[in-house]
Amino acid sequence: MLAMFFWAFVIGGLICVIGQLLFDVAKLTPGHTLSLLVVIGAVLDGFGLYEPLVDFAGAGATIPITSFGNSLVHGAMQDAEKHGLIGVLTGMFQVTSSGISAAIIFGFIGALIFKPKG
Amino acid sequence: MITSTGVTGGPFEANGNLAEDFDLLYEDLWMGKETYEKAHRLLLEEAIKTALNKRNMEKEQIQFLFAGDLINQITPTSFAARTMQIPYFGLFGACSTSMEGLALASFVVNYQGANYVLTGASSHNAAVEKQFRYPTEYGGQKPPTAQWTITGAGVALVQPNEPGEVFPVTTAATIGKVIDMGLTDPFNMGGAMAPAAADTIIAHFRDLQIDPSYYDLIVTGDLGRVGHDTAFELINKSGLELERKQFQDCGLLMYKDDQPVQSGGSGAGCSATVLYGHLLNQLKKGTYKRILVVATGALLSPLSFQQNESIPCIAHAVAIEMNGDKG
Amino acid sequence: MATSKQKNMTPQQRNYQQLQQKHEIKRPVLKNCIKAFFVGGIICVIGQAISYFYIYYFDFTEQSVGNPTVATMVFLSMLLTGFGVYDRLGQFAGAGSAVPVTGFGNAVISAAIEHRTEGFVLGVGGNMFKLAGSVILFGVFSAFVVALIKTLLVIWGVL
Amino acid sequence: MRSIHRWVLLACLLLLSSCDQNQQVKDSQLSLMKTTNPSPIVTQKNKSKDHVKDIEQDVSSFPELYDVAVVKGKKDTLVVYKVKHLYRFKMKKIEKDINKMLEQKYPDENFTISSDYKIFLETVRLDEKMKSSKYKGKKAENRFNEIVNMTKDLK
Repeated sequence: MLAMFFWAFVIGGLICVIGQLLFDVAKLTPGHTLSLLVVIGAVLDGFGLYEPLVDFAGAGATIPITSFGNSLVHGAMQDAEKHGLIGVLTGMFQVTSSGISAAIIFGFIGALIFKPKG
Repeated sequence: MITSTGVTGGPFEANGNLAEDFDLLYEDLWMGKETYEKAHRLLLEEAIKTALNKRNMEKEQIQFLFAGDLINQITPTSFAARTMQIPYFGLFGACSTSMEGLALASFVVNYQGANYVLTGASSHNAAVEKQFRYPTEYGGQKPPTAQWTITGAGVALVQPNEPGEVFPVTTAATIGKVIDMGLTDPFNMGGAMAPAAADTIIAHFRDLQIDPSYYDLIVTGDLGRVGHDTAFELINKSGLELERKQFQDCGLLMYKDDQPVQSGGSGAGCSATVLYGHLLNQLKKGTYKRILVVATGALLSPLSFQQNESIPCIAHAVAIEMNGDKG
Repeated sequence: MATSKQKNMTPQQRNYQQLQQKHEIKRPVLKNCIKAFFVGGIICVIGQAISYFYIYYFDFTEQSVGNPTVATMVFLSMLLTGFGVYDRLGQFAGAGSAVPVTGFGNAVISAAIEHRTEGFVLGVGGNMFKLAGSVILFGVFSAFVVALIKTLLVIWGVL
Repeated sequence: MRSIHRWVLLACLLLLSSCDQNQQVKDSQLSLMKTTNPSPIVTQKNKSKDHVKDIEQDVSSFPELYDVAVVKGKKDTLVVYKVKHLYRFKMKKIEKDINKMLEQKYPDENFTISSDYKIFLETVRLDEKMKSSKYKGKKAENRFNEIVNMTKDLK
């Protein structure tokens, strides 16, 4: 279990280093970088490479944004097995609804409570 | 002749280098208002009131107000003009609005178009960041070439020149052309504005047939560390000899080194607050006799950046001398 | 894209850009990467701690613990954003604070907090996904394309 | 910079300490920390334990695993194991191998296999509860079926 913390630290750090390289070397804006990382997450899961990474690194792979793409593909594939092609559409947010709904809910609560500090 | 000035600033400027040259400093960015844009307007209103009180004049005696800022359709300035009820020229020159206003005001006063003219510029860090870059609380990382928009307003009262009065006098002005060197990174404004500053400075010296040693100080608006060095090299390459200590930048003067401002201050308020506050005080104290202020502005918009346009820039130069030593 | 711009530039612009390149302060890439690695790592360790917390005290299995962990991390990022700490953390860590889901949360929440002055419907509602919307768009679209291809391969018996 | 560390630290301490029930440190508490290797469990009193023992023997023979628990219910058997960290990349393959091996050796029984920490944790808790005689026959079986269902819903 303690090894999990170590590997979560290492893999999470590495994914962030990739993001930082995209920031500084490729000079991409944060928006471009995050979108690119999400697409990479989805493609990796397409090849079935992301699942072992999640097993291995635990939160190190589920916390970075790449896991968003990964879990979208998972949802789509699960429903695709049951209902065929249309399942790809219906199953999309099956697995990962919490990220977006949490962001929306806490975003609104934040807007209610906080004022920007500048 | 600049007879009185009003300079207001925000919390960041309060712990900068030039804090004592400000007439009024606020401790937070909200200034008791409920939106940043209202706070931005308050900055300009207070600056105008201070300038008027120093000469205990009424706003009815003022013929014109030349002012502008960076926000969409310069609403903070227009709303301030609404409360001030002074005939109003709204200007937009990005961060070069201050010198554009001073040049126009001096021009109008010089040819007896008016007796009392107010000119100024202002900017507000949070309001500008919100419009141009990312929300203020967003954790975006600014590269070292980025600059920190100044929260402040600088206003000056310009009157016809009377002999015997010892006041800073605007003797010459050069209006710049729009220069675009194809730079596209909005986080490197200094680099984009440097050629415009160099071009206006070279034109200024060509028109007046004088060399840089005429001025004790040549100060650019907000080129920041990057643009300042580049402009210095451009000017020297064009044949004018310019010493390093004679060439300064308002953005670099404003903040201490330990303040996290990356490569210096910027914004329409930068050249206005530094000139009308610090530099005019130095002129009155006599440290400088003749200075050339070159405010530089980047004329991009968030839209033009997203449409892959490069950044066009402009710079206006105004020469200011103490009229006491004219004789 | 950059190369096509290079071509239609006047020689004057090109040699100015070379000159300007000399003076431009280079970004401390290595230092930034190390900072991003550490902060990103720490955030993932916090995420792991939260995951184990949910495994211990709530009946989530290791596979399904992702959802509550992400929700808690977004809650934490709301606290940090609201108290004005996240923008300093972002300036220090860069991608280290932007890549994890707290960065996604921060993008949504900072836009929501920022545009509250324009009213809840037009301000918060209209601008909330100004920064994070592209992440969702490209995530969903790429997932759709990937899943479509995989399903077609499965149907045609290739996979 | 220091203020950020204080905030982050405060946030996690607040989170972790906010729900500290007054459980005395039981085996289940540490089961994720160290290898507990619980003895085989049988929910039905009369079933023989040796049969379950040799299942556990076979499964532990895999080098990649370091902690195995086997629970035998009325109808099926739950095999839970923890994988050594460096082999976690091949967890899917390991699961297939164990499944194949168990099908060959004990064709008549039907197995549920899982490498999940949660299932392991619940198994250890079940084991403790059965020892402390809180759970007997019927309730143990229900809890066992609950655990088995837990493995199904996540696939």
